[in-house]
Amino acid sequence: MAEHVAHDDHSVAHESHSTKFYWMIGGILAVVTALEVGIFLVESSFSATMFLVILLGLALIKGAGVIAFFMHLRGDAKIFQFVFLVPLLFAFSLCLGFLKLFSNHVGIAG
Amino acid sequence: MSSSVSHGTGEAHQKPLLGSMGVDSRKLGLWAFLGSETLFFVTLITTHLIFYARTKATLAAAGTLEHLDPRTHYLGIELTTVLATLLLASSLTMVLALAASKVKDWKKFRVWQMATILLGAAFVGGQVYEFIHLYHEGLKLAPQYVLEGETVKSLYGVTFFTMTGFHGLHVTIGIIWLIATYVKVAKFPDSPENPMDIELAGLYWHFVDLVWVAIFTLIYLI
Amino acid sequence: MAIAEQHVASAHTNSPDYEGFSWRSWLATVDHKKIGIIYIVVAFAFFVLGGIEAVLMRVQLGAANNTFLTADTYNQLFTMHATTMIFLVIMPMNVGIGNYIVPLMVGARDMAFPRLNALSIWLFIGGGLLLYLSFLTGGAPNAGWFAYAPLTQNQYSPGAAMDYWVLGLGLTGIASIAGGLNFIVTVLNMRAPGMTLNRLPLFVWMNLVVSFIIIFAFPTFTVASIQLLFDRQFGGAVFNPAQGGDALLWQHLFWFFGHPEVYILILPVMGMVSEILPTFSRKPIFGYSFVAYSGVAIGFLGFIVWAHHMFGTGMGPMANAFFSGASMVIAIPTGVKIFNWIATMWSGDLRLTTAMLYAIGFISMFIIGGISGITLASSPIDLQQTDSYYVVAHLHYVLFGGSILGLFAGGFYWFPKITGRMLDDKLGKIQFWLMMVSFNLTFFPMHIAGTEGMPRRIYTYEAGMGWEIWNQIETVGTFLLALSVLMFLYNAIKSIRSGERASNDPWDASTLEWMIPSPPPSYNFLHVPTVTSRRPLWDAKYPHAVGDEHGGHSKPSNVRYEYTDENTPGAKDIHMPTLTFSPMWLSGGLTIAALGFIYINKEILGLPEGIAALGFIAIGIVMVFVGIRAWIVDSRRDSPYMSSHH
Amino acid sequence: MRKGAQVSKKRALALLFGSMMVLASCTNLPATTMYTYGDHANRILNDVMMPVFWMAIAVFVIVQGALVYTVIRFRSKKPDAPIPVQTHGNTNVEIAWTVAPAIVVLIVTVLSFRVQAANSYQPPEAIKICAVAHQWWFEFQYDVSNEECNPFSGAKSSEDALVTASDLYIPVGQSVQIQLEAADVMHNFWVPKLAGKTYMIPGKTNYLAFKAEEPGIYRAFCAEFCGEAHAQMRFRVIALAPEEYAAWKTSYKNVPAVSTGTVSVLGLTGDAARGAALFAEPKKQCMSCHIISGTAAKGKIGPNLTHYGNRLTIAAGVLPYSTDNLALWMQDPEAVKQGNLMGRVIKKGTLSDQEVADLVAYLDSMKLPVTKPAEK
Ligand code: HEA
Ligand code: HEA
Ligand code: HEC
Ligand code: CUA
Ligand SMILES: [Cu+2]
Repeated sequence: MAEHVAHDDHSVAHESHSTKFYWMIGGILAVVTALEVGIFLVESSFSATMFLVILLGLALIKGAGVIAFFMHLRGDAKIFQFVFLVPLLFAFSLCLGFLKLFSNHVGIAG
Repeated sequence: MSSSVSHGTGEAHQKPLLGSMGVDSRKLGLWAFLGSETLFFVTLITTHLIFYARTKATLAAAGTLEHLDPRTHYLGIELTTVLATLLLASSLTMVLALAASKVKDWKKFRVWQMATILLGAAFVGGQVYEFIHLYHEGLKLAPQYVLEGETVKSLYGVTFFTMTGFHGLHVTIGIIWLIATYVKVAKFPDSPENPMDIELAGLYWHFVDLVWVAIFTLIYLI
Repeated sequence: MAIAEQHVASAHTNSPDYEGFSWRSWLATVDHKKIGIIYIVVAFAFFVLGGIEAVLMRVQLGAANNTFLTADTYNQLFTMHATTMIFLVIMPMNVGIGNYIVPLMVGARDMAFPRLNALSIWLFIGGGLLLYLSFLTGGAPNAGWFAYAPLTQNQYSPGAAMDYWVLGLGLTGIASIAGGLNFIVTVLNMRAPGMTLNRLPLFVWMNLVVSFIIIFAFPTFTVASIQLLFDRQFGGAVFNPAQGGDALLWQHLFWFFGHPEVYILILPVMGMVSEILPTFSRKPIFGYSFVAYSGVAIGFLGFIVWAHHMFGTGMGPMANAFFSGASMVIAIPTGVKIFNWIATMWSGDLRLTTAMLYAIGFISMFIIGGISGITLASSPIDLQQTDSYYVVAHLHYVLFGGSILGLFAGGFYWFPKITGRMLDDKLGKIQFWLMMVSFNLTFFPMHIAGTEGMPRRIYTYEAGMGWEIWNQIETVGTFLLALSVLMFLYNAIKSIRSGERASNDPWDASTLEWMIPSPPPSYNFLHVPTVTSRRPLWDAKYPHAVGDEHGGHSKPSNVRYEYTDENTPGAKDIHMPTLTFSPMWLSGGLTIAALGFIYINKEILGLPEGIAALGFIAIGIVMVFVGIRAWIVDSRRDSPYMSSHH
Repeated sequence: MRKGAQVSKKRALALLFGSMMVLASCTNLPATTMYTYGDHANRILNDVMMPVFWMAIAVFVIVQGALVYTVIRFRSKKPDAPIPVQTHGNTNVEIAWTVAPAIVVLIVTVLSFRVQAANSYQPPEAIKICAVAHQWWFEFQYDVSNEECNPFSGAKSSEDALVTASDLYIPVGQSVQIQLEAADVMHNFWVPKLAGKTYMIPGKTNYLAFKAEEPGIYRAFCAEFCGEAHAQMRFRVIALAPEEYAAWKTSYKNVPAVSTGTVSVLGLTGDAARGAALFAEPKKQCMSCHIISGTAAKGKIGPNLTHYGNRLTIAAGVLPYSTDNLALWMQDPEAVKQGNLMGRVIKKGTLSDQEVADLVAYLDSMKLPVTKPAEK
C-alpha cells in the first residue's frame, strides 16, 4: 500500500476535465453500446468465442470508461483505486472460479 | 448516508475535510462500499449465469427444445438498449452536474441534476414495464417458465428477477439520494460541502450504471 | 503492580466516575468508547447464553443413549450455540475492543463516522434479539450454523425458525459491513500526524485487514441468504434440487464467506497478542513488517480456500487438490507470526501478568488448533475426519483456544484503560490455569472421539463405541470451564466496583492509548499527538532504549502523559458530535420490518397470513423514516454550514 | 519455581493426553479410523494420516517446546531488571522460518495428492451398487442402472429389484463402486474402516470406489447433519466372501415363501400368517409405505422390508435386531427414534399389542440362510 505522509494534499489534486471532454466520453460510450448491439444483431457471422471475446472486450471498455472518467478514478488518490479495484479483482475471480466449479460434475471426492 | 460527520475534531471543520490519507473520509468510505457492492452484484450475476448455462444444457439434452432458450425469448434487446442508453446518458448528465457544481454554476447544476433524476426515473419505469411484460409472458419468480405451451424447469426467472430487482432497488435509492442532494444544495447554496455531497451521490450513481453495463452485456447480449 | 510509577513521579489517576450514569448518555451515544463498551457487555452476555447452550449439550452427551434433551432441542442448541458464539460473541467482542482501542491507538478523537458506528451497534443488538426471539415463537433455528441446503427449504424446515436465522444474521451482517467501512476509513484517514502505515500498531493493522475481509466476504453471504429467503417466502427454489436448484451452490456461497469469516474471528486477536507480548517482554515486536504482512497474506489466502469445507462433496480431484494445497499454504504466514512472537519473548524480561499468561496460552493452544487444521486441509485425511468430532476439536482449539483466550488476554490488558480499575491479577491467574486445564479436558478428547469415528451433530450415541469415556471427560471439563468463566465474571464485577485504580499506563506500554487517563475523557486527546516512531509512548519514556528500529526514530515528539478530564481548560473547545437517537430509530425500524418479513407467508398473532407482516413492515418503515429525518436534523446540528441557516 | 512447577504440570498433562491417544489408537473399536480393512481407508491411514501425524507431533514438540522454553528461561526474575536489549528483527532468521514450514507443507501436499489420486480412481471392473439416502435411512439397490438409481431421473427400477435397507452387502476382495444419491436432503456415506466420507447430494451423483479386504460387519454412519433423526441414521456393511456373496444374491432374489410360524413377544403369541394378512390390509397402511417383494406392498416411502428377518438392526441401526426390539418399534416408532417419518402415522396405540405380535412374527419369518461374518 502506498505510504502517505499524514495531512498532505498531494494526492487529491485530480484534474477536472472540461465539459467537452465528458460529452466526448459519453459519445464514445454510446458508440460502444451501439457497436455491442450491432454485433449482437449479426451474431451469426462470428464464431461463438469470437462473439464472446468481442462483447466482453467492449463491455470492459465501457466499464473502464465509466470508472476512469465519470467516476474520476483515473488520477484520483491511489487509495480509492485500491479499495475499489481489489474487490473488483476478487469479484472477477469469484465469477470465473464458480463458473469453472459448476461447469463439470465429477462426482468423486478423492 | 450522506450526512456522516467526517471528523470528530472541531478544528478540522474550517478546512476541507481531509484526513491522514489526504482524502475525504466519506468519499473513501463510499469507494470501499462500492468495492463491497461489486462482490454483491457479481455474486448475483454469477448465480444467474450458472443457472442459465444449466437451463441451456437441459434444453439441449431434451433434443427438441433448444429453441426455448429463455434469453432469446424473453429478453428482447430493444427495450433494454433503450434502458442502457438512458442510464448511460444519466451518467453523463451526472458528471456534467458535478462539473457545474465545481464552478458554482448552480443553475446548470440544477438542470443536469434534474436531468439525471428524470433519466433514472425513466429507467426504473422501463424496468417496471419490462417486469410486468415478462410476468405476462410466463417468466416469473418461480422455478419454471412457460413457453409455447411447454413448461421448462429452470431457475432463469428466479435469478433474473433477483438480480435485476436488486439493481432496480439500487437505482431507486440512487434517485432518492440525488433528490436529497438536489434539495440540500437548493437549501444551502453556499455550503462548501456541496461539491463533495454531489460527488458522492454521483459516484454511487455511476456505480449503478456500471452494474448495468455488466448486466447488459452478460445477461442480455451473451 | 504499576510498573510505570518509576518514571512518572506521582501516578495521577483521573476519576472514573466523571459523569454519573444516565440512560440517555448510553442509548443516544456516538462516542466510540461507549459504543465499544456496549459491544463488549452485550457480547459477553451472549457468551454466557452460548455457553449455557453448550453446557446443556454436554450434559446430554455425557452418557450414551442419554435422554436429557430431545433430538430437536439438541439440534436447536448446537445451531444457536455456534451462531451465537461466532456472530454474537467473537465478532462483536472484537469489534467492541477495536471500537474502543483503535481510535485511541491511531490518535483519533472518534471513529470516522460516529453515527454510523452507533447504527452498527444497535443493528447488531437488533439482529441478536431477533435471533433469540425465535426461541419464544415456536423453536429456534435447527439446521446448523452453516444451514446446508436443502434442509433449510420449507418442506424440511417448516415454521419460521430459518427465517429468523436469515434475517437476524442479515441485520448483524449490515452492522458488520457498516462497521468494516468505518474501521477502514478510521484507520486510513483519521491517524494522528506522523502515524504512518508503517508505524501503525499491529492491533490496528489486523483490524484494517479484517475490515477489508468483512466488506469483501459478507456480500456473498448476503446474496445467498437473500436467495434462501426468496426460496422460502416466494417459492424461488435456488437451493432446492427437487425443483432444479442446486444444493452445492449454497455451500460454495456460504463458505466463500465462511472461511474468510474464521480469519475475521482470529486476526484481531492475533493483533492483540502482538501488542501484549512486546509490552510484557519489554521489547519491541520481532519483525514488525513480517507480522503485519503475514496478516495481509492470511487475509488474502483466506479467500481462495473456501472449498476445503467441501472435500467430500465430489468436486473432483483437481479442485480438491487446489483447495487442499492453498489451505496448507496458510500455515506459512501463520507460522511466521508464531515464530516472531516467540522471538519477541526471546531474551526479553517477561512479566507474567494474567494478560501475558493468556497471550502465551493463546499461542500454545492455537498451535494445536492450527496443526489439526493442517491435517484437515489434506483432502484425503479430511475425508475421514470431516463431520466427525475431530473437526469439533479443531474448531474449538482455534475458536476458544485461539479467539477466546486471546480475547481474555486483551480483556485483562485493556480492562484498566476501559474501566479505570485493575482486575485482580491473582484471581486472574488462578482462573487462567483453571481455564487452561478445563479447556483441554473439554476439547482435547474430541480429537480422540473423532478419530474413533464419532460423527458430529449427533444428540445421542450407542454405548460400546468407545466414546463414552471421552464424552464424560469432556462434560466434566465443561463444568470446570463454566466455573472459570464465572470466576472471571466475579473478578470483573468486583474490580469495577472496588478494584485498584489504574494509572494512565499501568503496564508500561508503548502505544498512544496509554498516554491518556484511564478511562479516557470523551474527546480522548487534549492535544492530538505527533507520532515519530512505532512505539511513541515508549520512546518518549525511554529515549535511550530505542534500538535500531527500521521504521522509526525517536525524534522528539509531543507524546507525553495527559491528565485531563471534561473540565480541563480547553476541553470544552473540542467539538464532539452530539447525542442522537436516530441510529436507534433506524435499527429498531429495520428490526421490526425484518420481523414482519419473516411472517410474510405465515400466520402470527392469530391474524391471517400477511396482515401482521404488513403491519410490522409498515411500522418498521415509518420508524426508518423517522430515523433518517432525525439523522439529518442531528447531523446538521454538528455542521457549521447548515445550522446557521435556520 | 512455582511457575516451573506449573509448566511441568502442563507437560505431565500433555504426556497423559499423548498416552491416551496412543492407547486409543491401539484399541480396535467398532468405528475407529485407526484400524482399517478397506483399500480406500488403508491408503488414507498408512500413506498420509500416520506420516502427517508424526510430522504434526514433531512440529508440535518443536514449536511448543520453543515456546515453553522461552517463557521459562526469560521470565522476569527481578522486579527492577534493566530493560532488555531492544531487537527489532532479523530478516535472515525470518526468511528461514518462512521456508521451514513451507517444506513441511510441501511434503504433506505431495503425500495428500498421491493418496488422493489413488483414492479417486474408479476401477472399471468394479461392482456397481446404488445407495440412496432418505431421511433417515439408507437404501441399497443392486444391479440397477445409473438412471434407475437417481431419485430425480424419473426412471424406476423394477419392483422386484434386489434392494436392501440399512444393510449393505458387498463381496470381499473386489472393488465396489457405490453410486451415491439422496432423495430429500444432503446425507453423507461413511464406513470408517473401509473408506472416507462422500456426500450424498440431492440432484448430484457422486461415486465412491473401495475394496473390503476381510469379511466382516462394519459400522457405518450418515455423517452429514440431515434433520431431526440424523443421530440415528446408521447402517452396516456386510462384506462376504465372493462365493457367499453370489449365493446371497441368488437366494435373496427368491420371493419370500408364504409365511408361517409363531413367535412370542410382549407375552403374546404372534402368528406370521395373521401378520401377513394384517400387513396386506390397506387400512393398516403398511403397504402404502413399504415394499415386500412378492406381495402387494409397493410403498416407496419407507425401507424395503423384503427378507426382513435377515436384518442386523431395526430402524437404521437404532436397535439390534430381535423380535422384542421389533415389537418396541411397532408399538411406538417415535419413542424408539425421534422424528422418524413412520411415527407420524403409526403412533402409540395405533396397533394393538396382538397386532404388533402378529406383524413381528410375519416380518421375522422372512429369513434366508446367510451366515453372517463377525463384527469388525
Ligand atoms: C478462528 C477460527 C479458525 C482458524 C484460525 C482456522 C484455521 C485453519 N483451519 Fe479451520 N475451521 C474453523 C475455524 C478456524 N480454522 C471452524 C469453525 C471450522 C468448522 C466449521 C464447521 O464445519 O462448523 C473449521 C474447519 C476447517 C476445515 C474443514 C473441516 C471439515 O469440516 O472437514 C479445514 C480443512 O481444511 C480447516 C483448515 C484450517 C487451516 C488449514 C487453518 C490454518 O489457518 C491454520 C494455520 C496455523 C497453523 C498451521 C499453526 C501455526 C503454524 C506453525 C506452528 C508453523 C508450522 C506448521 C506447519 C508446518 C504445519 N478448518
Ligand atoms: C467461539 C466459538 C465457540 C465457543 C467459545 C464454544 C464453546 C463451547 N462449545 Fe462449541 N461450537 C462452536 C463454537 C464455539 N463453541 C461451533 C462453531 C460449533 C459447530 C456447531 C455446528 O455443528 O453447527 C460448536 C459445536 C460444539 C459442540 C458439538 C455439537 C455437535 O456437533 O453435536 C459441542 C459439544 O460438546 C460444543 C461444546 C462447547 C463447550 C462445552 C464450550 C464451552 O467452552 C463453553 C464455556 C462457556 C460457558 C459455560 C459460559 C459461561 C458459564 C457461566 C456464566 C455459568 C453458567 C453456566 C452453567 C449453567 C454451568 N460446541
Ligand atoms: C408414513 C409411512 C409409513 C407407514 C404407514 C408405515 N411405515 Fe414402516 N417405516 C416408514 C419409514 C419412513 C421407516 C424408516 C424409519 C427410519 O428408520 O427413519 C419405516 C420403518 C419400518 C420398519 C423398520 C425398517 C428398518 O429398516 O429397520 C419396519 C419393520 C416397519 N417400518 C414396518 C411397518 C409396518 C408393519 C407398518 C404398518 C403397520 C408400517 N411400517 C407403516 C414409513 C412407514
Ligand atoms: Cu442423513 Cu445425517
Ligand atoms: Cu475454513
